[in-house]
Amino acid sequence: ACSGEESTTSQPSNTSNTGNDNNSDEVSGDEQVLNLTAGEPTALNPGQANYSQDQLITNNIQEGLMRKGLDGATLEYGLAESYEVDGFTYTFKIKEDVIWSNGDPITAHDFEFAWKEAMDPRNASPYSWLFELIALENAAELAYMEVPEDESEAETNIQAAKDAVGIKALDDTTLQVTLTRQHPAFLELTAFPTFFPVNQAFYEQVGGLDGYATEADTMLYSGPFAISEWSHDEKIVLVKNDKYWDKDAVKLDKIVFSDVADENTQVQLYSSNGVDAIRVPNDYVDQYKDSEEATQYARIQTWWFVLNMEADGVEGEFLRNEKFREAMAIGVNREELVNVAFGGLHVPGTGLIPPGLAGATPDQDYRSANPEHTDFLAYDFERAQQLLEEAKAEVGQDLPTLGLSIYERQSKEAQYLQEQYRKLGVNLEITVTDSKIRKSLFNSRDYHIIYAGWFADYDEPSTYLDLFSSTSGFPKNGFAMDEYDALLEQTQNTTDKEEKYKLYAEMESLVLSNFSFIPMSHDGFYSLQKSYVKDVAVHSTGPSRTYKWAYISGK
Amino acid sequence: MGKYLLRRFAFMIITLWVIITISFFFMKLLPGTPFDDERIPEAVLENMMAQYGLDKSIPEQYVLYLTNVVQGDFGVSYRIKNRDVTTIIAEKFAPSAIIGIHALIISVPLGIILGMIAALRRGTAIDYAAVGFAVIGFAIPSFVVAVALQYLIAGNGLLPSALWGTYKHVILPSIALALSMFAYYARMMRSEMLEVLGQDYIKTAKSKGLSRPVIIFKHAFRNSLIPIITSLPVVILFTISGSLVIEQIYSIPGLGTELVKSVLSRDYTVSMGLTLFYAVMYIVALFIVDILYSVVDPRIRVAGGSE
Amino acid sequence: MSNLLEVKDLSFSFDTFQGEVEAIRGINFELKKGEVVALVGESGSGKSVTSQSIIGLNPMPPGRYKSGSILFEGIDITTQSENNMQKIRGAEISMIFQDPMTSLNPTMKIGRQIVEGLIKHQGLTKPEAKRRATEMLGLVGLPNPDKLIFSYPHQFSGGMRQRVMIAIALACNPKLLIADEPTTALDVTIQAQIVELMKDLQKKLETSIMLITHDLGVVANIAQRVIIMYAGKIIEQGTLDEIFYKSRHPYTWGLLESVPRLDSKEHGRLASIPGTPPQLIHPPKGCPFAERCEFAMKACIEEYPDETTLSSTHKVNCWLEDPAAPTVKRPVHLGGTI
Amino acid sequence: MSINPSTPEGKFTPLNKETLFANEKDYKSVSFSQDVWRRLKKHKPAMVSIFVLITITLFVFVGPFMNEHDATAQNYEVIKLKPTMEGSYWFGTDDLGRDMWTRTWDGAKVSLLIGVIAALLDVVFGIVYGVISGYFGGRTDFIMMRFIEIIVGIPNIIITILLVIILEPGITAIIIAIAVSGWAGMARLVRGQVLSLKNREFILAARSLGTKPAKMMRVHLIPNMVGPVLVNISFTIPYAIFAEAVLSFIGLGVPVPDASLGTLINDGRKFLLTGSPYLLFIPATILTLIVTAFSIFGDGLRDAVDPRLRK
Amino acid sequence: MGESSKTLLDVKNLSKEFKVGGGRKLKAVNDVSFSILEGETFGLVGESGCGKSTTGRTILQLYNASKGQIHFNGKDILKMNKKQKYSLHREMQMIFQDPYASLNPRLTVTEIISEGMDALGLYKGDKAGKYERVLELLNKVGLKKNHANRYPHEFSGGQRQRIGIARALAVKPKFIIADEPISALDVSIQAQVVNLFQDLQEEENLTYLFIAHDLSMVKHISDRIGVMYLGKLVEVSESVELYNKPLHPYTQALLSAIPIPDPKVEMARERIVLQGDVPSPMNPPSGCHFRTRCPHATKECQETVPALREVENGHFVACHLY
Ligand SMILES: Nc1ncnc2c1ncn2[C@@H]1O[C@H](COP(=O)(O)OP(=O)(O)OP(=O)(O)O)[C@@H](O)[C@H]1O
Ligand SMILES: Nc1ncnc2c1ncn2[C@@H]1O[C@H](COP(=O)(O)OP(=O)(O)OP(=O)(O)O)[C@@H](O)[C@H]1O
Ligand SMILES: [Mg+2]
Ligand SMILES: [Mg+2]
Repeated sequence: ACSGEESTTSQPSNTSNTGNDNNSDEVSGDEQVLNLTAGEPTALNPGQANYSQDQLITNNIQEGLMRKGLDGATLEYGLAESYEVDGFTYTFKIKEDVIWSNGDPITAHDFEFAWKEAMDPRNASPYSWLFELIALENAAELAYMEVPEDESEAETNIQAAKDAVGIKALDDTTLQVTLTRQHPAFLELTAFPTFFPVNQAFYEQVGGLDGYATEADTMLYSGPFAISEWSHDEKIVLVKNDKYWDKDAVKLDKIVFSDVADENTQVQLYSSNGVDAIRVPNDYVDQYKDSEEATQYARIQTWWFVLNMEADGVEGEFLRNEKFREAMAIGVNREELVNVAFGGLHVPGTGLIPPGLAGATPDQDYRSANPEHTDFLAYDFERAQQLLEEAKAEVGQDLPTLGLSIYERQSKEAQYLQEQYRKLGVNLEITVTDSKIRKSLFNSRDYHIIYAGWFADYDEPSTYLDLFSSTSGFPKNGFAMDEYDALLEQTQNTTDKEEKYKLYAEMESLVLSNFSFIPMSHDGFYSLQKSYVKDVAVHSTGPSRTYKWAYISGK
Repeated sequence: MGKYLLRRFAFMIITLWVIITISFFFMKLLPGTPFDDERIPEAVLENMMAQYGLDKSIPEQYVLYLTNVVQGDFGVSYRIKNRDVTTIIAEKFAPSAIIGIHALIISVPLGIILGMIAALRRGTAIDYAAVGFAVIGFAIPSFVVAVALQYLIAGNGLLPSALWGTYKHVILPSIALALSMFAYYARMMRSEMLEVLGQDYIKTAKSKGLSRPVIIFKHAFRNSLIPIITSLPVVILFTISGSLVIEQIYSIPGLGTELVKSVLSRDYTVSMGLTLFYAVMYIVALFIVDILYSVVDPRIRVAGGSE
Repeated sequence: MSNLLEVKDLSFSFDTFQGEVEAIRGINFELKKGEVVALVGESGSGKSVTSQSIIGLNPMPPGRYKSGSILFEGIDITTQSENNMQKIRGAEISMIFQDPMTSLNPTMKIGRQIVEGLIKHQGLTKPEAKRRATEMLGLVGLPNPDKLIFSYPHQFSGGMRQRVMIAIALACNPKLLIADEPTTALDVTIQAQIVELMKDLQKKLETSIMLITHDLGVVANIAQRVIIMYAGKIIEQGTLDEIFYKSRHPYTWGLLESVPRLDSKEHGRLASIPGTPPQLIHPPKGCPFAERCEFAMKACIEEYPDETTLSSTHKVNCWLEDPAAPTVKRPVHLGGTI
Repeated sequence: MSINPSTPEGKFTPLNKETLFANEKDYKSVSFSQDVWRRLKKHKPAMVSIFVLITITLFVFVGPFMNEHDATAQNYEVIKLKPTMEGSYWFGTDDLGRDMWTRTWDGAKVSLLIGVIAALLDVVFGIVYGVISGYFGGRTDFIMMRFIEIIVGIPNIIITILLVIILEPGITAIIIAIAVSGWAGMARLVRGQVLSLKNREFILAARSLGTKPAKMMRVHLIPNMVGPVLVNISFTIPYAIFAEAVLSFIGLGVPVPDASLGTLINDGRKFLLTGSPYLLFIPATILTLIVTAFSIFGDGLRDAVDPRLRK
Repeated sequence: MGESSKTLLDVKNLSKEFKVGGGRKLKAVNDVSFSILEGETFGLVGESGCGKSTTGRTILQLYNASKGQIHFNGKDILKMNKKQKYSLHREMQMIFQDPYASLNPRLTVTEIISEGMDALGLYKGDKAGKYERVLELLNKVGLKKNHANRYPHEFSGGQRQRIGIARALAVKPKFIIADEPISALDVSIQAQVVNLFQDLQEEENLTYLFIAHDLSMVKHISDRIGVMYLGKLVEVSESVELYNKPLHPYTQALLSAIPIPDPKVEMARERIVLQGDVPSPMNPPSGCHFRTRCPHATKECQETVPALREVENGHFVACHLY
């Protein structure tokens, strides 16, 4: 998903776990309450969940067919008991005795309903494209269909399209999913909120899309926790769900997520024991990185400069000039960047795909397996200067000041980069934009450089590489390569993992050597978590945490 | 009187209509849409826009909005799925109002007392100290005050440093908000009191041989309060409608934060709803000011209303 | 008649940004029981400061006594504590101010404004005080006094308000009433009403009155004795006749001459005093009038003349009284003899 | 009335009036503004405030050149240095190793600039609007005043945010936004002044002399509002500086790497807990000083121009 | 002055209404007619709020008349266009009551005095000539050359009033409306100013409309006097005649209310003290406006408004008694 300002300020990352206000001395007698922070969810209807806080909470109150385990990555069965694969068709067996929080059984129909509801074009689900991504049969036809003006006509057409989609509840416990090709992350994605079940009867009873999951009592819970109190923009209180099939594994009685937007306030709260865990804001890293309570995590995420090759004027001429772009790419010292601006928290951006994303073999991640593919990004100031001169000569004009659009919280790194590029001879003018403006700048191609990022939705390189196809609509800077599209198609039809990863590496180089996406750093963060908080599952892709197994001890 | 009220009401409606119109078109000038995910395919985005009627032309949207408003429907939030604007405002108003009222309760009486003491001790060290305090108290930015309080008091674990819920959570933000108001009222009261003390009727009261306390409380105090009381409705309005800075720093789910959030996230319906809410409150406050005038100042009571 | 009030060598100054304003400079006069004395002078001559000193209402600071004493029934007002003064004000000495529009508290009902003093000084209960207030309003000639006590000042016209002021001032039967230009702000016909009323009441209640005015017409109508002030000094005082018909100071002459008289037939020029009164920040050390005086002599600007006693009541401060000075005749058309 | 010719001594010789008035010759004329200035000079707190403001202004221009550091130059060797004489980092350095001394004065310059320009715009808008409304009166006035009510009825912060976003963040946008939401008060004040001046006799006199409206406004109306307008400005400037600080708080302040006191303070908040509180307190103190000085100066000015205190 | 002179100003049935709150109207001047001969001083007296200033200001076109005609020098002022009205200011000027409020504190004496000349375009481009004229005027009103560059606040009330007079004289008007020019001055100064008025009248052959509430001063300076009460002219007469033989009960009361600075006269005087206050012009009494305070009021007074009639040669009165 895109690394938006909201998704990072109140990201899963800054939720953490732990703690209660009570200190009893017995280890086992601790009150099992965890105080955390999370932004106000924008939607808890699984099909509508979009922002990281939506996903975080949905992940803890609902359950998919599969669930990521305590180690953060291994897939375990969630509501599914087992599954079989036949070609591109998956048949899931749902657990027999699983029930919703109101006592209704959770059935295969609930999945079918939920998925189709998420694809229903009238519902405009932000993640409906995931169904196309996993190549669910006829998903694109439904999700991207143009809705006829006439309501009954729309209903008929959509119903027809829904019937054609490759998901079917064969009976209460059997769910059949038909894909048109193999997608490596399909199973992992069944643990992603968009694929969680919804009870149709209840959904319709509370008013459908407009009513479901807007309040604590207008939704049903299938996961380890249920919401007991939802004070909007203030806090959400989760309590243990007694109807959860694996309730014995759940030790926490209560989790309180408070909405604390201000980073300084978060730190204040953590240090005054108001919350049990926070993500350490960049500026506080020095202060806390040596603390026993701090843990460093890598967030599978890449920050890059997007150079708009479709910009107008002289600026556009430079941005279209490959030498200029290359100068930009090699003219910055990423080691220094991460040390100065991120307190050593990030790692230098050496490729499109961040470290931590699965490699071809389980023992090696993609990044460390493919170092040489990005060697041409290495810092070389002199060559950069030389390239810049050549670019100027080619364009035949002086280099004007270029605009750099950033999120407010990128201010420090942007100022660092601005200074470095100034030394190189490229003057940047920084404008802080919110995500809404960024979106419109993107769409209208009305920018020079945007400092953007993307974090992995699932643990496979295609979560990045998929973006750069000419049909994805993602590169809004004029990047498009037939060669790339061909390679992408090739990977989709390749089943051999090794072969596939080779192609991936080739694709990555292709994008990078265009120098219109210039990686700067890969994310990492420190989380501060009180030492009495145990067993919080942290995920580097998708929803950030699972508190199913968490508990308090020794507070 | 009835006719006056009617006329007044008519103007209120017109004013509100103009405010709605101006802010509606103004907000439509904002770049960007409420839906910002870069990965949302155009088709889906269009459906989303259609779902909220944002695909229609702006004049159409305007007419639609106006029709809905007239029927008391302010729409639903774009940011938070299916949240009714009216409910959002009602919920957010409570914390802001609670803090605002506490701040008022702390600051207004104390400010008045301090101002009065300063006026009565004019030219003495007490006066200088009070004025100095008031001037500086007014000049320190509220976020510095808020942060400092958080650091000094909450840092010691005496009070929660942020969040909302119990009475303890009310104290620090109220104090932070109260400081500048306190300073303001101290200055205002001081100058009003001095002004009144210079009036002829105070001389008359003195010439009757009344004692100082009687003169101060029966004659000077009441009259110096008139401008303060009559300024109160508007001040109360601004106080209870939430301070962005204080709410943000203390992480309080109030109107001030909501307002900024809604504008920044292009949550048009909420921004519009809040604008309207403020406008109505403001107009009502002005109306109350007029009424208050005639209540506290008999000179106006007879003159009858306005102009 | 014994002296109710004796002002001896009184000087009073204000400290201002520009410097010391010597508002009154060594004035002497007395006031007898039941007497009506008029204090006459131009704007800024120190009339109000004098009267407010007597009731102890000059703002201090910036004001301060520089010398002298004010003996009211033998008590020196200048040394009284604020508490003692409060007992005197309203009960023994009371005051009416120039502008009736601003001298009443706009937010307090008339009745209460009268009652306050009564309760304080006469220890009346509220109903008693109210009854007395009603009575006072009747006495000053206001219709429906029992209703009026519930009105606010703004519901009254200027004349009515001035009557209320008089009622307040007289409520406790003070021995001395100071009226500081009580009619200046009023229309002529209303002024006449108020002057008549004051005369009436004075006769009835035998209150001593110190009337401050610059209108010699009013003086002629009501006063028994006249004190003429100029630039913080008393330059002449005497009985009504002495001032109007036998005055000796050129300034007094000028004052009398510059008022056109209705009964005078001629249409000619008015006698006028050239120039303007001096500043009080650095007042001239000699006679302050010297600069404008037709007869000014060298002595006039060098030294202030001593008081010359012409009769037990008539006193004047002018170098022309010096036996060595040239004789100056009183302008003939002023009437009177000499 | 004649003087007796027999004058025994010189003491009683009649005076020559000419000599008495002779001293008037070297009288120096004092204009109204000189008069105000004279009074203001006696107001000690106001003079101290002027001194503070002048000093700050001086530092704003000279300060950045007093050491060799550039406001935006980053020196990673000296990150978050405490104030020290060494290397002339008198106010320390920030988290990118930039010299706070230079940044603070540059920031103060931006804040003052915003204050002053916003105040100027305020004055221009407010005066033009107020004068027109008050001078023409009647229906024009009615409509113009209703419009002001509308402007005031829309929350300030909304107008400001909207404008800053629409105009793209930057000093210009901030100034315009602050001015747009701030002029209403000035317009009201000016209108009130015009209404009261309109009935002053010197205006009637000018009309009876046939003075044309343009001259009327230029010579009679506007100069006579200078006092209250100045007083209002002395409160508008701190208001604008505050408003910019609040905009910084929501991230719409002056664009980086430039700084204003508002952005410095807002950035400084995070240093309170990370051992560099001076990064908050130095700019906060200067902001407080400026605002305090302006409001005390405003008080003094009010006293100096208040007609009631004039003789 | 004198019978041979021609009529300079002729006011006929002049009314001026002000709109006040609540859509109500206030008749400040109600059907007033009088005329002023060239070289004459016409006094207008009456109590506060009776409409004297409004009459003066309406004549000078500072207010628009609601009704009636004003002929100046034979021309109907109310029918003039804007341009003609501007040039009217050359012939008609005004002097104001408050010497403190009527001078712009920001201008020097020279600037104040030359304002009228500038407005009329006199001495255009001739700075020296203008300054010369200013000095001449200063001299005329008894001020000195070194006063020219001072500011109003540096002068005393009497001196300021002189500046105001110089300003009015600057354009060489024929006719001057003096709106209570002396009531704010000290007694000793009043006479200076009144004398100045008289001197100037002789020198410049001026005609005055002299407004005041001080009947003794009005009588002193005026040839004829009009008495106003509540927006109406109740009596007009030669001034001596008015004093000797006041007809209207209000005039009688007014005369008797004036205190005379002579104890003997005062002692001997029989005073008519009016009861009550002047009613509000917002809702004046029906019929004769004065009837509520009139000792002779009859039923007729309540019903019909008395017209201003000439009862004796040149003596007009609006009263049912005559
Ligand atoms: N509070 C004060 N501070 C400074 N100077 C003062 C104060 N009160 C009075 N004065 C000065 O004292 C002098 C005498 O003033 P006072 O009020 O007694 O004059 P007055 O004779 O009553 O004049 P008026 O007729 O104008 O009332 C004046 O020069 C005045 O300016
Ligand atoms: N601009 C105005 N708007 C409304 N009412 C006015 C206006 N000017 C005068 N009036 C009213 O008209 C009436 C006559 O006023 P005017 O000023 O002519 O009286 P005046 O005789 O000159 O009184 P004064 O002696 O107090 O100057 C008064 O009741 C006054 O309140
Ligand atoms: Mg006085
Ligand atoms: Mg008048």
